[in-house]
Amino acid sequence: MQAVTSDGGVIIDPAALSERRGSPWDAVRLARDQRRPHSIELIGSVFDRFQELHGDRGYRDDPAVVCGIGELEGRAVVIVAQQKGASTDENIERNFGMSYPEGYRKAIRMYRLAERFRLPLITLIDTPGAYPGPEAEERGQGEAIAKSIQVMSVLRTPIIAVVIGEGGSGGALALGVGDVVLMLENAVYSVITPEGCAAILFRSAAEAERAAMAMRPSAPDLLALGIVDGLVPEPAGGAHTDHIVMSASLKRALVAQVERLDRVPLADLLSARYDRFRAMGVWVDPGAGALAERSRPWWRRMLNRARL
Amino acid sequence: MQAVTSDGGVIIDPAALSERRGSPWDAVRLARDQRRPHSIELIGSVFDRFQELHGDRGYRDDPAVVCGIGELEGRAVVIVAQQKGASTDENIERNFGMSYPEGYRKAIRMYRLAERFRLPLITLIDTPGAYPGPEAEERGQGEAIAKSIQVMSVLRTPIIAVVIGEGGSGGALALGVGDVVLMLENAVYSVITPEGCAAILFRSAAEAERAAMAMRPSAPDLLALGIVDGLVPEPAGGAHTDHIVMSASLKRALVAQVERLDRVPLADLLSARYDRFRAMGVWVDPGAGALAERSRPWWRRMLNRARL
Amino acid sequence: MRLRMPFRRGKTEFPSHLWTQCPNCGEMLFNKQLVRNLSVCTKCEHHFKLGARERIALIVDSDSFTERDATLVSGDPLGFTDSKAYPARIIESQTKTGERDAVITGDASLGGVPITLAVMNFAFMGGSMGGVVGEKITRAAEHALSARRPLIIVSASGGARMQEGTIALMQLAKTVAALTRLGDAGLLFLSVLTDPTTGGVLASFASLGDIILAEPGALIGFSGARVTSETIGEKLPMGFQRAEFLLERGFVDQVVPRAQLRDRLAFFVAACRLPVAELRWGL
Amino acid sequence: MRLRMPFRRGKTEFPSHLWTQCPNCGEMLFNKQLVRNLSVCTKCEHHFKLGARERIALIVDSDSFTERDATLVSGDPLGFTDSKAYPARIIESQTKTGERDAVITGDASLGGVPITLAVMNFAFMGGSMGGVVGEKITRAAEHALSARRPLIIVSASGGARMQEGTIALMQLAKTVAALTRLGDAGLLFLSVLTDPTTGGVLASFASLGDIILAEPGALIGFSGARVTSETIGEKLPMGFQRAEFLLERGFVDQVVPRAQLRDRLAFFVAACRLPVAELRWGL
Ligand SMILES: [Zn+2]
Ligand SMILES: [Zn+2]
Repeated sequence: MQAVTSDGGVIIDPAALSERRGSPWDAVRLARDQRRPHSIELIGSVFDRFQELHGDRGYRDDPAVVCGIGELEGRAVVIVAQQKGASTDENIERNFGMSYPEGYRKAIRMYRLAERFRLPLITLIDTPGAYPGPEAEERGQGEAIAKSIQVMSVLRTPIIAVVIGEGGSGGALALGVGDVVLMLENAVYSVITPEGCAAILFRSAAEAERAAMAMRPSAPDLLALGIVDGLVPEPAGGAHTDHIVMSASLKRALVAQVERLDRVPLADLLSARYDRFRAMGVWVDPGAGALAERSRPWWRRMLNRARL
Repeated sequence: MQAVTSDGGVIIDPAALSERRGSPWDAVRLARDQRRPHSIELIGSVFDRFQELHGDRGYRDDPAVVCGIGELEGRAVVIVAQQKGASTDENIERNFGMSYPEGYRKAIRMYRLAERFRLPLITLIDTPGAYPGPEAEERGQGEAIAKSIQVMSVLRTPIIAVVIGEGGSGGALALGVGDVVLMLENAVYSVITPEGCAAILFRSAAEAERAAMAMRPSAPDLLALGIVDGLVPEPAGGAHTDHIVMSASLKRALVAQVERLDRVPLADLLSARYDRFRAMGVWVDPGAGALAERSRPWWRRMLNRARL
Repeated sequence: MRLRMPFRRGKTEFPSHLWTQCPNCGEMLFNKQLVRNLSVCTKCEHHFKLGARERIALIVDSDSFTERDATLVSGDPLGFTDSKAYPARIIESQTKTGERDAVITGDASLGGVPITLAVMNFAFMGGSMGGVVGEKITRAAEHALSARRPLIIVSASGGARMQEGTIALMQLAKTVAALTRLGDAGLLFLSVLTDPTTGGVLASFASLGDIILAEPGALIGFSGARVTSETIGEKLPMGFQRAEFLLERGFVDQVVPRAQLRDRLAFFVAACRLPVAELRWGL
Repeated sequence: MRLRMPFRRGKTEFPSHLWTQCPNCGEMLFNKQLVRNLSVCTKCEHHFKLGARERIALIVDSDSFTERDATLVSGDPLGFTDSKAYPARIIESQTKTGERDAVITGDASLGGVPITLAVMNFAFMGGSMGGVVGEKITRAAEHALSARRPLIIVSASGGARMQEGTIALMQLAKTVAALTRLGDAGLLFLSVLTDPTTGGVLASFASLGDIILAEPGALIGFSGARVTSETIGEKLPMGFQRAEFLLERGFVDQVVPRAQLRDRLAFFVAACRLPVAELRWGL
């Protein structure tokens, strides 16, 4: 936590991170470490008086998604989080953090609750991906993720998304359309699991390590690519070595971001959120006569404005 | 069809109906007559180029509810209808017109489609009630009906609801929150089936006839009570005796109502819809010092205004 | 129709016996102790039905409740008669319960926050919703809207009141419309489902809470379990239509033991308050 | 990165053989007749995959299509290499298909109504969505919004393009946000799902059509059937993830045979047009 930091201890300068990095595959293994603090534990230590809310009002309460209202330094917020287990039993109960469609539909209900009362929305992302079983397909896994992304993209309240462990594919992005998107320092966030990528592109799941190298899912890389806006520092040995320090670090980051976003007028917030994701993607347009420029990272503009 | 009529041949004066009435029980039997034209047939003859749309985007396409877009004299409208069968086979396929929650959720999706493109919404009601099976309960029959009522109550497009046969309980009202609510002359609309009422209050389902007498579910009674705004005339022997004449009568009524509602500004429409249902209910308030007055039937005010 | 009858307030569910047997575990419970335990069985935690006045006392800050629309009584729009005329049934229920109809509404404070409250009374004609319940709930919602207060409705109802026919059915639309305006203005609606909440009440306002709480073991369903069972010709699974079943199925946010209900409601009321500057019609 | 290569337009799926065997019924089909039948098997009505240019010709009024953003080509943000470097794969696909990436966008008219259209090309790297597809779809939606046109997207995709890593994943959010603005302004978005529509495309814009049509037999699902099958260790039921299955499950409005697609789209485009006076931002 000695790195260059902005408010709330969030690391926003990729350069400050160069000497701290292991390999992408180390990052994947660390992000999946079962000893890391998971959502329920973090919620318990970061928020006061958390009250869990249940159900999608349509089919089932999905235990892989934990939602509710809590207080962050006295400010009521809505929390939507993916829950992996810290044990095999809990993993079975929580389906290893893989939601069914009803999990995303529960999340959507909470988004709307946050919107109605202008409670800041905080999402904690930690999933290998959306559950790929046939029942999930039957109930519309694709539709549920799409709708969750859609509702977040125009939600009329501030959103802070944090990848706390494994951010797997569309199942993670369904909670990830934030005004600010943070990652814990050792979290990963990828379009497909390294194993999945390896199976398809490298013709062998055993090549997961090479796939991880190629996909660059680690937090420092994603900060450098502008996919995330900042990293939440972990204790020196990783989050699993000191849950208390990790919680304090996360809390400091969230408090700072909520305070910052609270100052942004809603219309600005929505247009900045649109611009944030609008700017993502790398392409060139020879027809337009010039290389398209990568737009300036969104968080820099946001930080500047919010500081005025 | 010799009765006093307003535009579109809709009967709005209960006095004009006195000599036309059978007993309430006759009305119930007639409304359930399997030979009556059902929704799909009426849709086919009233609307041009009907295209059915399917699915609730969450669980299942419910065949007891038929929805789509069609043209009414060249004007695109959204149609949401309950479908009973004209045969035993069709009744089994359509679950006797009794929807599951996903039927109401499909309806809600269509309401929102109508709203987005300001297409007038026309609902055709014909159901013994919402399906009372355990799977329907598990998927939230109560919630689905409540939500359907809610979405209709603030939907930003004109709504015309028509009870074409049996309007059974909350399962019917879920499609019944209209700016104008019509009934075919021999349709019924009740809070519970006469059989259900008899079983509870008269301690015997065999007393359904007495229960029907007591509940007054027939169209003329409901017109007199101000529950519905007008009756669509049926052929002399009843709708089942001449489907073609029946369709023409319904079409004339719908065309007239769509034209009328098209002239009402949206804000007025919404406040009139609120007032329409707000006025329903009979109570006295001795504490308020005077008998509460039944408010003037809503449709009279509406008709007067729209004619200006 | 002026009512002249001795209104008896504050009746409990266990007025005349020293002991009550728990219908769930069979334990014989000393009434005084049962009441002290909020009418919850001390052995198995079975939640007995609670009268509306007791419920209000349980929820709101003490002595903060002011009743509204207390004098509304039902009309008889259909001249309805089964084995008895509807007006006679009403008077019978009024005499039995000491209340004029199946819901009590009013203002109160909860954890110091001004709220509007509606509590249904199952003892009055099975908590059925006719014109009076519909009007009082609607007025409560409209009042909450104009006074910018959160609304709590505690439901206990067998459904719509058959004796008012299709007019009773229309109360579903009437109440829902009023509550929808409340919600669109950014005001909280907390729905509390108690034993039983069924039929037209579940199919209208009770299902539309921003947050829905239920009491342990409460029967909650659209169709009566008897009807459902007859429909499939089979016995229903254990716990079918109970609060815990609905929690699992995603229709209830929390199942809250009675002793924790006040604090839970107070938390949500305090948390879900739109900043005053943003109160408005429509989001 | 300037591209210099022979762009070959108008290639069909059956360029070099006189006969093609139907993978569904085994019938040997004469290619000329197959193309004349819109690449639908004359015996069993199996719908062969259709190239993007053929699809456009099939849908829009003849000669009405004007391509937009035709020159956009992909960057290589990660320096991605598997057995081959990503830029080399792109060039390979460009050479094979004669297209620059996996989607073609542009303006056209349909039944005389001006529309904007985006058609994906499965032949180009499995129709995968990277930065170019995301940008072109987003631009198409933004253009449709400013020009007040309905938008039709014909999907055919295996999902997000792995070679662009997490940036590819972000295209889901980017495209959805643009389409949501379109819808909030009261403009129609028709989504057409063709064989196959899976992964990140199904989990974003493809699922969000106001009306969703699918071609008969099209494979439509979030997870690959192989993954799903491995997850449960069992074989999947017949028809799993096919268009007809999704229709029954409520996720598709209609399954439309290819020969009827144009008329069907024209009907919806004509019907779902918000009166000009009411076009606005936000409902
Ligand atoms: Zn007990
Ligand atoms: Zn074939």
